Amino acid sequence: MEKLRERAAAILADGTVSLVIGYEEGTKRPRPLFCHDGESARKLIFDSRCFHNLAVYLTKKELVGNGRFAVTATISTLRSIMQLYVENQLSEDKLLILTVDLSGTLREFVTFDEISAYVEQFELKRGEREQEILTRIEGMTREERWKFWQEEMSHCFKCYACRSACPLCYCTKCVVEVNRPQWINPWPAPVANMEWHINRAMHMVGRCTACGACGDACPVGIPIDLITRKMMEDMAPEFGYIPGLPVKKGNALSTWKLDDREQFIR
Amino acid sequence: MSSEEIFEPKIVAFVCNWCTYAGADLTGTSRLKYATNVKIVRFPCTGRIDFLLLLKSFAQGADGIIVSGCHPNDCHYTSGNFHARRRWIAFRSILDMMGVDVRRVQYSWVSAAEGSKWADLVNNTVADIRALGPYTDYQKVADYLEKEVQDGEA
Amino acid sequence: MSKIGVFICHCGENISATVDVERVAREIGGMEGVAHAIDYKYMCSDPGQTFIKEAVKKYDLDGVVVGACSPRMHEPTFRRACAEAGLNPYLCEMANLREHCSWVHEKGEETTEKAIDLVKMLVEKVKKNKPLESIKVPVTKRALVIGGGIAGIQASLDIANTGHKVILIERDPSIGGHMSQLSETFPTLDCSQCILTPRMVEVAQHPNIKLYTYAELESLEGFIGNFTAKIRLKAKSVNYSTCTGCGACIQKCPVKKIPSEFNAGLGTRTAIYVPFPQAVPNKPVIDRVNCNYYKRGACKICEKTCQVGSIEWDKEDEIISEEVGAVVLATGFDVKGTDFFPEYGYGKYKDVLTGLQFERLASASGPTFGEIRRPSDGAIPKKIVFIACAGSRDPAKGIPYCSKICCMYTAKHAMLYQHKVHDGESTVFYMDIRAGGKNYEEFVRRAIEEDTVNYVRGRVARVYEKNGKLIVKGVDTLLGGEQVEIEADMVVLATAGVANCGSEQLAQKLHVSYDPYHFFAEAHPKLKPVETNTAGIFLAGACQAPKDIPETVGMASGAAVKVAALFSNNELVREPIIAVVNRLAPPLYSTCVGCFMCETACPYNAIEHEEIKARDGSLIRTIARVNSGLCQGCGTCVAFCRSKSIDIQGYTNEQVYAEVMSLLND
Amino acid sequence: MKIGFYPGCSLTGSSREYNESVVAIAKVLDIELTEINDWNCCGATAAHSMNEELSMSLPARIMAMAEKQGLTEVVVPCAACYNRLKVTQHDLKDETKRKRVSEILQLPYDGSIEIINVLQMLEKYGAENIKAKVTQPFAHKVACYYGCLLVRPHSILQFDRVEDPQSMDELIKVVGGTTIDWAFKTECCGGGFSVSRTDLVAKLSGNILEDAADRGAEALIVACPMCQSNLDMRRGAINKVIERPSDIPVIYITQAIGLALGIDAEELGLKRHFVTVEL
Repeated sequence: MEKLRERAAAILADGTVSLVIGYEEGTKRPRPLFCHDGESARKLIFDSRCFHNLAVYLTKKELVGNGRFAVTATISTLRSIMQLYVENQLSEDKLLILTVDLSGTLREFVTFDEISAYVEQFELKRGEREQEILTRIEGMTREERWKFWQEEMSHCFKCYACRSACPLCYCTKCVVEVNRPQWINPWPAPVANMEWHINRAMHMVGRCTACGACGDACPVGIPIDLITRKMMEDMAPEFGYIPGLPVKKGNALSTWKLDDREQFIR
Repeated sequence: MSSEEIFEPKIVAFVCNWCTYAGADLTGTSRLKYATNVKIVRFPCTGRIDFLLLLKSFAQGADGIIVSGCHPNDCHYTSGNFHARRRWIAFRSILDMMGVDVRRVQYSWVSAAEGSKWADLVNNTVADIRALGPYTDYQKVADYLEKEVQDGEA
Repeated sequence: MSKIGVFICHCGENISATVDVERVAREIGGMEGVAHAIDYKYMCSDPGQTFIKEAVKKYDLDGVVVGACSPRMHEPTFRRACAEAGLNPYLCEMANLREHCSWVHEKGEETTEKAIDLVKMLVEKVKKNKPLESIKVPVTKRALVIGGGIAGIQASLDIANTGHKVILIERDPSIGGHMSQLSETFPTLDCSQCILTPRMVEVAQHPNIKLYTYAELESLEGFIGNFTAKIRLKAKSVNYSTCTGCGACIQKCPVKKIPSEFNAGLGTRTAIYVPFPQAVPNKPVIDRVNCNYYKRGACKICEKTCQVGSIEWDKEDEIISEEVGAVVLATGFDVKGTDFFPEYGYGKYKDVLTGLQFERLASASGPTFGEIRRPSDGAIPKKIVFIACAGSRDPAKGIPYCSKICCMYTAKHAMLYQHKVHDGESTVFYMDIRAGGKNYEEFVRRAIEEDTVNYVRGRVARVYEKNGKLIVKGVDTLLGGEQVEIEADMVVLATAGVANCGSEQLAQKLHVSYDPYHFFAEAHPKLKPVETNTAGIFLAGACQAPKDIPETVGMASGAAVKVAALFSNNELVREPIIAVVNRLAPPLYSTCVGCFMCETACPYNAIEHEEIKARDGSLIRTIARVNSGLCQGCGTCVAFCRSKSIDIQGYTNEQVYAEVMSLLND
Repeated sequence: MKIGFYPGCSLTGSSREYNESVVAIAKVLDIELTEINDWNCCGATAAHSMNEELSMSLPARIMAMAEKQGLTEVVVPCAACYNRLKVTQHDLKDETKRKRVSEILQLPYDGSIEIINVLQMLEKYGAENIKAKVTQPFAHKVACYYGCLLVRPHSILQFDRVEDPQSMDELIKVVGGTTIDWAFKTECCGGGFSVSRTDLVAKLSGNILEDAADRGAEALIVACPMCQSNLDMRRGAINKVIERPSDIPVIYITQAIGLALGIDAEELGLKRHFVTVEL
């Protein structure tokens, strides 16, 4: 961790980067920290309690500016960064990634391939919570699932925290703000909520890296991260990719195979 | 509706211009008869069909949906239907996860030469949806504000 | 508020018999935004169209819906009518009341109600329609012809003679292709080279034709009227501008034992070589694989013999770029080798030949100067067996199709043999004789009757060598399946015609589709035999399927006419049914965030990167842009775009959304 | 190596030596053969020329029994049995046929068992491993004769090159022999006509024998009891019809390998042949 601080301070000092995004101690738990000088870099921490997906800030021009900047990345953040590379939202020459691996040594990445090589070793597994809820849902009949989600959705008041927290929801104009036509009504209402979350999942096909940020962000605790999570788990084998490991060319929906399997087309 | 009178489902068909639309034309020229419940919306290609349209259809009271285009390898645009196929694979699994009744969406490949297949597809789908009954689950929650806006627009 | 005109057609009785057209017109008339609604017996008739034109003017309509037959039938008609009345044609839509309603339902309430719904749907759509201008793309009036066989030669000459420039590229050191290898041609038995070589020379001398031999297509970018072709000029190692083609180097080259491609492996050639005496251009290339210098770094005898110092040892492949407006694919075909046939000896018997090899034996310019002699011992075969359908029409061999030319050339071979070896005995094993074509059947009859060729209807099960003879075991199905065994001196297999090697890769470079056998696919089996699915790329000759010379030449001329027709316009006009990325005022510029998922999705590589720059030239954002020339309007990108930033004209989100809503709203 | 074993009728009768040699070399190569319990006739030519259901049910029962026994792979030395089992397995991919057959058998059948012939078994076992165990190289120039049933129909059996198979030649080379390149590898020997039309068999087998002899083969190597008996037992009749009567022996591939492995002729059943074997 010390090394991390030193390195951060150093690159800020010698002007390699103009900004380092990382974590600092918060009142309850670590919170994001934006260091513009070596001074603030001393506050940097990086441990297992740091779970905010900082990748969400990287696409915000007003925050990162036009210069080169650095970010301290967790595995989830790394996954997101890879996907953002794929979607041309980040350029390798603008970004320097710092992380501390399990052995406690400081590692740095720049390119997609470097990250990929590192992230590969970490398999994306269901946590206890996910396991518990998903097995419950998977055990339900269709009607029960419908009831389950209706109940959950009835709490959603469309604060769009899920959207803001998601590193991959970087559109300047979200579909709910498109009004010609108004595909999905922005206000909270049963069908509108349903449509919003189905739409989110569809937009995440082949993109979501299951960082769980959306779920953490939801103020009323709807397990929305599991919709995308489940989708991702189901699609991975279908389209032959590794969950949470983005591929450089083409996402699952914008590409296809001659022998894509399906049993429902008559 | 009282139980004894038979239920006439509302079904929208999203079809591509080159295969299924032409196929349905052939059904006509060959004077094959089918149920009036299905109404066709014409698209250049199945690749164009937005999943949101399917959602909106249910919200607007459709009891069933048909999505049909060119057989694999026959796509006028070479690969639109392959893209569509992937989209539907994903969409279907998400709908299922959310508890939406995926049996109400019938996907199919109907070529420009399969006039009779189109007639059968329509009749079978109508029968299936009739068996499933109206999709009140979804319509119940379809929200009133939206309706108002719709009427306002129309 | 919109002013839509609605016109319901009776189509004689076709619609009115089952649909209450008056009611449809009446109810639609009451619809919001509908200014005028009538029904009429024949809308497509002159008076019918006049109704529309007058209404457009009278009510100053801003949209028209015609409820009649399928738009696939009369959309152009009614759009033209609207255009003539001064209404943008793309503000006219059709409701399909015939094929999709009156013809498929019984007379009754529901049928009429469905008709009303269908018209309503289109009215709602038209309300959202926008005037569109058809797209114009410029045309580069130069053609690229790939392949210098008879197909490529014919196409090049025809195009060049219409006054347009042609670039002809050929993989081999000389043009001429398979036809130049043939001895005589059916059904006239005139010498192949005698009729071909003048054409080859004409190509070389034609002011409008630029010929690149020993060259291959590297890549093709762009779209109809605007292609950029990258061509690889393989290093010839000989400077053609100084080389006089004297041939001294060829005489002196020490490497003499290379099997000659031109002689189908029967003759030999040197390492520095001209494929055949009548080659065009008649100048040598060095085959670097076999040349001593390139193999061992020593020799250079050719250099010493060359009076004009034309040898260029360290010349490298060169890649040039040419702008063309159209491409003709004329890459021809290939034939299966004898090694494809285990039952006929897996190619291990010297005297089992392919038809093409026999052509070389029979050809005056061939390895035996036209004498039929056994490759094994040079003896003249007294008994010869021809096996038709060797591979062709044999699903087990993966070639279920008929190679078409074999019946004829086999008859020709037998005939030539009888003419050259008078005491010879020739037998043809065949499945059927397919001699469709002018004077073809007569030709085969001549072989059988005048030249006494013995035709046996049956397959050959096996050919094997025994004390210097080739034992041919077959069956005569016309004599009650009796087994036939012939001790032959030579066996000629009419091996199947197959797609040329590399055709699959070439097809992928050009984005043209190909069939399971890797022959290039025509756009329509009946009505578009020379077009491909990619606009601006045409087919000529056997690269589409095996065919004989007359057919090939005909097809080549056909392709040439297509090219000429394309070149007769300065610009191409296309339907504006294409995708567009929205553009907005700064600071947004567009809702496109440039994730370029559309780029990977597009089947036509029509998505380009557009850089939005500030006044000072600094890059603000990169967003997607649609190349209107490439876009074919499938709309796949539209369904992908998460922010709905890309939309397709004619089927916009607003239009389809309105349609769906109107259908279900009640 | 453990593997299921279906001898079939011939191997218990007319071609006992085939059975003996298979068992003998299996012992030396320590391949453990587990014979299928209560196996029955495969139906041979008779069944499938008369009654489809019967022709499928008989082999199906054999395989069902093997499944019941928990076998996953079964070696079938007799080419005819091998062919019948494979073909049945192929036919029973059809749902309705499979249903029908299992109701006839009153046995579950899922067709998962892998059916292989002796050559495949030895290939699996590995050329190197065989080579390692060779004590007296089989130094002879022989003609490998495959016959029809081992390689046809290729679409179903998917075994070797149908017109010019090589697997047996390879094995012979492995044990130190040389093989001739000849034309009759897969020509018919007359098969089931052995009894009813001996004249035909004499003619067909004659062609085979003659070509092999003419090309200097010291022996014919076979992997099919029917071919063996026709070429061996019918030698008298054959020699009457061919120009140059021949006394070259006809032995099983397993016998040839057995000799190379140093197993004695008696144990390999080489004394049972009609044409004396001196190799």
